[in-house]
Amino acid sequence: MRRVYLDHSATTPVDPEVAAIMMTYYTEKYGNPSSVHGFGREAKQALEQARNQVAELIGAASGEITFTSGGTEADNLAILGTAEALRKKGKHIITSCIEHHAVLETCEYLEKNGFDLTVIPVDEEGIISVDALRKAIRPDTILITIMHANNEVGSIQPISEIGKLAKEQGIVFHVDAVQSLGKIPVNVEELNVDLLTVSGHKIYGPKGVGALYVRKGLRIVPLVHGGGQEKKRRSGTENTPGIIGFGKACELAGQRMADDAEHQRKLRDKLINGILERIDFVKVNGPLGEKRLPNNVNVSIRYVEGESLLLSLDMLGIAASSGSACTSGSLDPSHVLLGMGLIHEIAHGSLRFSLGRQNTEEDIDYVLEQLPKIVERLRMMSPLYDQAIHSKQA
Amino acid sequence: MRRVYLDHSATTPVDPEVAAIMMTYYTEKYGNPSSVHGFGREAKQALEQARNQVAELIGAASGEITFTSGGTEADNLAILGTAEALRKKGKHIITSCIEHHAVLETCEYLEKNGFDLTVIPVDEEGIISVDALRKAIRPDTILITIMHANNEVGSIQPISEIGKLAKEQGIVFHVDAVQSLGKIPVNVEELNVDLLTVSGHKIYGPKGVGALYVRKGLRIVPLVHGGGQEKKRRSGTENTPGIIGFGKACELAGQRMADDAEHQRKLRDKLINGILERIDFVKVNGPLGEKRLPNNVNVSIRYVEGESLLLSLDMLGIAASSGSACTSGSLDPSHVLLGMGLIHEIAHGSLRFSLGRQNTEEDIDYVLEQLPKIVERLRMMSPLYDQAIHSKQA
Amino acid sequence: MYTEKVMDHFTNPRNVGELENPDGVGEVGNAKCGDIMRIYLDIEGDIIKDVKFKTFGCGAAVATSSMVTEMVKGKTIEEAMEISNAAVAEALGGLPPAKMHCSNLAADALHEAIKNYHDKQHKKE
Amino acid sequence: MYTEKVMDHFTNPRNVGELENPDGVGEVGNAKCGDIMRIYLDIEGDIIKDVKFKTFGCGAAVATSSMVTEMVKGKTIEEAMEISNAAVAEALGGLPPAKMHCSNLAADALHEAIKNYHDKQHKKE
Ligand SMILES: Cc1ncc(COP(=O)(O)O)c(C=O)c1O
Ligand SMILES: Cc1ncc(COP(=O)(O)O)c(C=O)c1O
Repeated sequence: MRRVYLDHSATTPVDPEVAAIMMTYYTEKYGNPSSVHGFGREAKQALEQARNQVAELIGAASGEITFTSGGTEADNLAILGTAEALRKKGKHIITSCIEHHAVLETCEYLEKNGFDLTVIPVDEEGIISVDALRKAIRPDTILITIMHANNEVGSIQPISEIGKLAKEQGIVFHVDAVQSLGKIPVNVEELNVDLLTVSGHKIYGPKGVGALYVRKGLRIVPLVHGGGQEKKRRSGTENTPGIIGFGKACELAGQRMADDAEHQRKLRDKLINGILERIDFVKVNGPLGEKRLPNNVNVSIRYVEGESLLLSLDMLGIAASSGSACTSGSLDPSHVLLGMGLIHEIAHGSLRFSLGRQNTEEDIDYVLEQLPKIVERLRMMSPLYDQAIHSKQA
Repeated sequence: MRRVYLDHSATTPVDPEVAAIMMTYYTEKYGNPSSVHGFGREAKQALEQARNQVAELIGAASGEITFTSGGTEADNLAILGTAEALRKKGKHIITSCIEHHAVLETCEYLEKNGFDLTVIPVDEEGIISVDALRKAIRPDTILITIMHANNEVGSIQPISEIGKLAKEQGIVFHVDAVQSLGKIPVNVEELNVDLLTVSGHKIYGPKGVGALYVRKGLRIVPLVHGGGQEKKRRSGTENTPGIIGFGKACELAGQRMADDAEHQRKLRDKLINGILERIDFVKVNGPLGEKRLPNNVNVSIRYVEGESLLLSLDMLGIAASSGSACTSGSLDPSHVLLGMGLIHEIAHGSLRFSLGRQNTEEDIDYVLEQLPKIVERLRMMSPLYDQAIHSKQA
Repeated sequence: MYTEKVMDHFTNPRNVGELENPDGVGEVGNAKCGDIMRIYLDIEGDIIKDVKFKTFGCGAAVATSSMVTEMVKGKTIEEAMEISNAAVAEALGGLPPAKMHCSNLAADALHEAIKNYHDKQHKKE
Repeated sequence: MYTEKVMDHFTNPRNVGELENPDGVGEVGNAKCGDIMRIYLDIEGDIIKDVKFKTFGCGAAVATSSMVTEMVKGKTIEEAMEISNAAVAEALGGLPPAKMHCSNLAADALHEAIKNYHDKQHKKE
């Protein structure tokens, strides 16, 4: 069976070049970078090279990079670490309604523990308004945390502007750039950010590795205590093979970004247009054009439910994801789609295809051949479709 | 140049069988285990198999295993998570003076944040007394955290007894078993523990992966918030390749433990005895015989400094570690050796050789050939040795 | 995630469709929570002669709908009333825990259809 | 961690040993903190004719001791007094930050030895 992976926003395969380097550090150059001997030194050197590679991709100095176990931990470290460091200065935090759970849940944890939280809404394209954010600022606001690009609908936020605002007001600004890294330029200076989260497994690097950019001079309280690695910001024996793989993945991402983006943008538009042509009652979620990540396709297909779509696609070897509640085990569908104003019944029937480096025109053709048949079959089963057809004809 | 790695307590090479499996999950079976499609399901399945493998090695149920980014995070999760969960019940925590920094620093962080901490001393062999611990218990004691075996001197603690005591008193009992796992039996039932930390990279598994055993029914507050992975105990996209590698390493550890221990015990005793025969003014640190980890050798060599020893060994291809302050950048040598009553000048000159699966008799012969020459050279340079020889002759 | 039996019923659902003049129709769920199941019954005497369903919902919702129609065909109304959601799940070899409460409503739809049949009978009398 | 020059001086330290009847001896550090450096001087007129050292300590301690003896041989006392710990570290191509304050004391030992020489001269007078 043909297998077409279109879930790169969930995770990516590790680039073979990256995997090969990692192997060396698992089995041969396995020293602990804190060790004084040669095994330790060669690991330490490679670790610092990786730090440079990550720093370079985001325009930071290597001393500003703290490695973590992933994007989620980096988000937690940024938010909890800032809140703890500034709790005497203020208790107000601002975020948006379309953040990743790693940000939202962490902010809500703080809210339960004595902080005040304002959650900014988004427009129907999934973009937050700088004006709304400005109005939310209070004298005791200590942290603004807004994602660079949304993982579900690919909407790119006006980060640079928000950063300018935060800087003017002396508020720490954290940005989750997990989805934008490697897809569009991410530069900490241009974006005016103080803290920035990145993750390895979204850019053809390994799972279980991420990093937090911490602007020089900014203090955050560590989350994990111990041996004092990562300049005391993150204790624990460094995951050198993972970090080195992440570094390499960053280097490759920098080299390939322009080509990747062009390639994926083409496939993206082909897929979006193809779906709109072939299936009725379909709505594209998120912005079109430059405000959308080059690799994101998100559509709501009315009268069918997302998980059923996923399962049917999966049986044909196509891997996608959905904003359906049924894929998460809760009753509410995607908070992002609801935040954009979609009604529940439409949000339930949403599908995300996220493209990657390896995808081809043929992959898209295959999806465009199969998806309409699947939708037709499910709609034939659906009591909602009857009604819709009836009322349309009526 | 011959390379002899004798720093397995710092970290181990990844077993080739383990590395091979991991590769598959980096480059082919790279799905996100939370995904509904086939790529996700195959990852999820392997993840759950790994959970079984870890659980089996420590006599737990697989539902009691929470994967983390390493031993340090697992220690933090156990200690901070319990403190947070029980802060209304009490504020007193007990630990020992020879714990790893991942435990000590975390306990001290809590102490700074309103908890009371009692640090139990050890005897000159590095073993804590159950009696001393019993006396430290207060009505508001909520947590006892004691390591199974010490990473520097290999002393094995009377965990089962302490566990019984904790159980009688209804106190949560956490054990850091990072160094004992795979070397001596670790069984959560026999040890009477509620929480137990293990780490991948000390047992020929990958760095950046660990696990916390949490006894069924015990509540801990998570450290990292987000997507709710690991039954909400530890959010973040699962490091599936790492976890799967860790699982395999646990399986292998279970199979090989008896052979490994026998082999390493023989080399250990050959090395200890060889050093004692060939070098004067040497003291063995930690217990001898059954109370010592099979792979640990720790000696203090008077009148020379540890880092100098390490560098000299390293130039001959021998990788070891030291309790010298100079290897850590602080002025105080190993807190473990000081805790055992060693005076500073002797602690500074300590060396740890930690054996591994691959080490041979020839490795030991090589060390026994080189070390005396190194010591002689350094002593010739040392102003302390003169004085010692003088006063001996006088 | 799903058992083979669930996937079989999802892929080849039995008795999909509607009945022209059903003796009973039952519907549970709503689009908001992501699951709607509608069941149509033809009843002769006490016996369920024919049954069809239409479902909007996830894999479990489709599979339980399909399974319940198979379980009930040819049964008496009394027997049908005794079929529980748990029994349907069991007949499918089990459902993931998260699906047990949220998408496992096919037996409820069946019972609604039988209730609807009784109501209609009542009116006729 | 260490530069090649540091490793060279650690591996082949220059001027290790003692002088029979030194004109000056200086010692800094103590065993407790892990570093002791002792420097012996032979002085003729104003010129340091010979110098030896003994050191207990880490790689940096040995290398700085060795380096300072090289730097000072043949120099005048005044010139020797101007050699700083920082200059020794620099001559070695730098030291790791953690070592800059804790093991970089060789110039202090040298200055102590010169002081000891002055003290002795004083007594003779
Ligand atoms: C926007 C965003 N933030 C954070 C994360 C979490 O990163 P990680 O999977 O490395 O924990 C993800 C992906 O899961 C994401 O898409
Ligand atoms: C006893 C002990 N506990 C905890 C740790 C920390 O584990 P990790 O290196 O996986 O963070 C180590 C090793 O570094 C250890 O020896």
